[in-house]
Amino acid sequence: MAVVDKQILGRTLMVKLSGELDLVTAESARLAIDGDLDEFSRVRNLVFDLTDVKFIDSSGLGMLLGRYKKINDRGGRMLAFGVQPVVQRVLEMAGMTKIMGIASSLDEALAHC
Amino acid sequence: MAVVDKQILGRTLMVKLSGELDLVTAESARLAIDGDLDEFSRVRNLVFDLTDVKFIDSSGLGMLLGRYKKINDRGGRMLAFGVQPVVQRVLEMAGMTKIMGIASSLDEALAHC
Amino acid sequence: MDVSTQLNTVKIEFPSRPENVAFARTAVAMFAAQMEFTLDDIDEIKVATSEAVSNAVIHGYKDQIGIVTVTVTLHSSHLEVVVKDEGVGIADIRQAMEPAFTTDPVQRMGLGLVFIREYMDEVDIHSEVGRGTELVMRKSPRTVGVEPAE
Amino acid sequence: MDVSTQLNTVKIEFPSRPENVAFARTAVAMFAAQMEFTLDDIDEIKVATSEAVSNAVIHGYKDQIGIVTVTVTLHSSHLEVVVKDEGVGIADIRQAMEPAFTTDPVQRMGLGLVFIREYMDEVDIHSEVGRGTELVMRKSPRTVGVEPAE
Ligand SMILES: Nc1ncnc2c1ncn2[C@@H]1O[C@H](COP(=O)(O)OP(=O)(O)O)[C@@H](O)[C@H]1O
Ligand SMILES: Nc1ncnc2c1ncn2[C@@H]1O[C@H](COP(=O)(O)OP(=O)(O)O)[C@@H](O)[C@H]1O
Repeated sequence: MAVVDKQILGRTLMVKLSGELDLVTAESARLAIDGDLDEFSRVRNLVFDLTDVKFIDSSGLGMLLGRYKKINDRGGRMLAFGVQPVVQRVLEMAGMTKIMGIASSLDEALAHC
Repeated sequence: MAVVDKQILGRTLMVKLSGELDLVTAESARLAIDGDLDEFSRVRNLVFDLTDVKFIDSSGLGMLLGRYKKINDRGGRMLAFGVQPVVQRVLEMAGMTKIMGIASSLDEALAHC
Repeated sequence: MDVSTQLNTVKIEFPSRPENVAFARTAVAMFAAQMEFTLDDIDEIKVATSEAVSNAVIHGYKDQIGIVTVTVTLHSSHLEVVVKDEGVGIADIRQAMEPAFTTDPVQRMGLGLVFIREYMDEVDIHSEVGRGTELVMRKSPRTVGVEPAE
Repeated sequence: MDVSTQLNTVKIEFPSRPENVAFARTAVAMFAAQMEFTLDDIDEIKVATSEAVSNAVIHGYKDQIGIVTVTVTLHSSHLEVVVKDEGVGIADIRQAMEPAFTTDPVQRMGLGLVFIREYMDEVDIHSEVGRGTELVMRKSPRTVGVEPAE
């Protein structure tokens, strides 16, 4: 499982992912996150803890982009912290860092929500 | 390379091995150790630091047994310390622990030389 | 498999199950580590392999299970990774290569081949509709250039 | 390769170079990790695979380079690892199985097949002199037995 922890703080859903984010794990993360977004309509923002994510490919990116669209539709913000260099490069190449805020810590991420 | 460090202390050759001890790395360890045994005829004892050895198969065991024979011919002792459980099980199964002393630290190993 | 030369090579064959994508990219990265690649290079090879094998699984075989073959060969100056499926094939390779082009816009971003071209030095696609697709990727270790050629 | 059933399987083919033994055992361990094996079990599978592939390299092909094929299949209740070479073959399989028997007493201990039998649940050897050897190894995850059968 890619999602190792989920928590809702006010209007922000925090999701901790772990391992390698590819077509298998992205799909399981998508299901877990969308389940919460459907259930808790008060959630506006999404914060990813990517500290333990060591790999991401375009399937993983697709999952992030899909969640961004949902959050954007709700007028919220999406951020990530703990982004490893190898993941950062892929996010940048795909232009993902232009729409998803990159924070250096959970506190910084929450401050932007 | 399997041999990451070698040191001679009096009549004892200390060899630190690392990684996986199989047919490739056992051969490179054999060459390195036998080179020293040939060069330094005063060496009687052999102490292996196996702290960083995470795998051993019968090729690795063969290397240890061959060195034991040389040391035994010189009237010396052979010991190992830092033996990981996975390595310990293979050594025991092959009866290697009956001829090679297992110490809990370098000091304990040297005390038996 | 040609073993007459001094090159090392491995061929890996598996059914097109999504869970084998992780196995394939890790195995390729492990084999590639025999060459003088930097860790960044290895990460790039891993991403490119992941994209290529995901494409064989998702697009090549769609809802069916077929065989994916990954061949890794160490040449003197470069690594070659070939990912082959016997799936539906690609009708228009030029279009498939375009950034953001995908035949599955609901689920996919059309970035797989973009990543592959970005991370590998050379990419060739051979494909025939109804017969399958072969993706050939090459990458050389970055020459550090500390020693001049003799 | 049979993909008609729900089993997962991988076939790995490589030249009999010593450096490929490490690749093969790591790949097999990685694939085996899809089943509910303990870490100890995985270590044992790794040792057994290392012995079998080393035998193909050292004994099967001696000083020549030939192809080694390793096939890993996940069955519902057990893992199967098949290591195949097209090398010299074994004249007397019973003798080869004996502890401490080796045709290379200077360098080898004759413990490879002992380890394989100790660490795997079942071992079959098919061999023909001049044609090659196929070693079939099977192992089931240890049933933990915390829950009674319903
Ligand atoms: N192995 C393949 N078999 C069939 N079609 C493929 C294959 N690889 C790529 N394609 C086609 O090329 C398109 C673009 O691929 P890609 O850039 O990887 O993006 P994505 O996977 O996100 O669709 C795919 O949508 C698909 O139509
Ligand atoms: N793949 C093989 N091809 C040919 N002979 C083999 C093969 N595997 C094993 N043997 C024979 O069986 C003997 C015993 O093997 P093993 O128990 O692994 O010990 P060792 O490798 O130390 O000799 C070998 O010495 C060899 O003669």
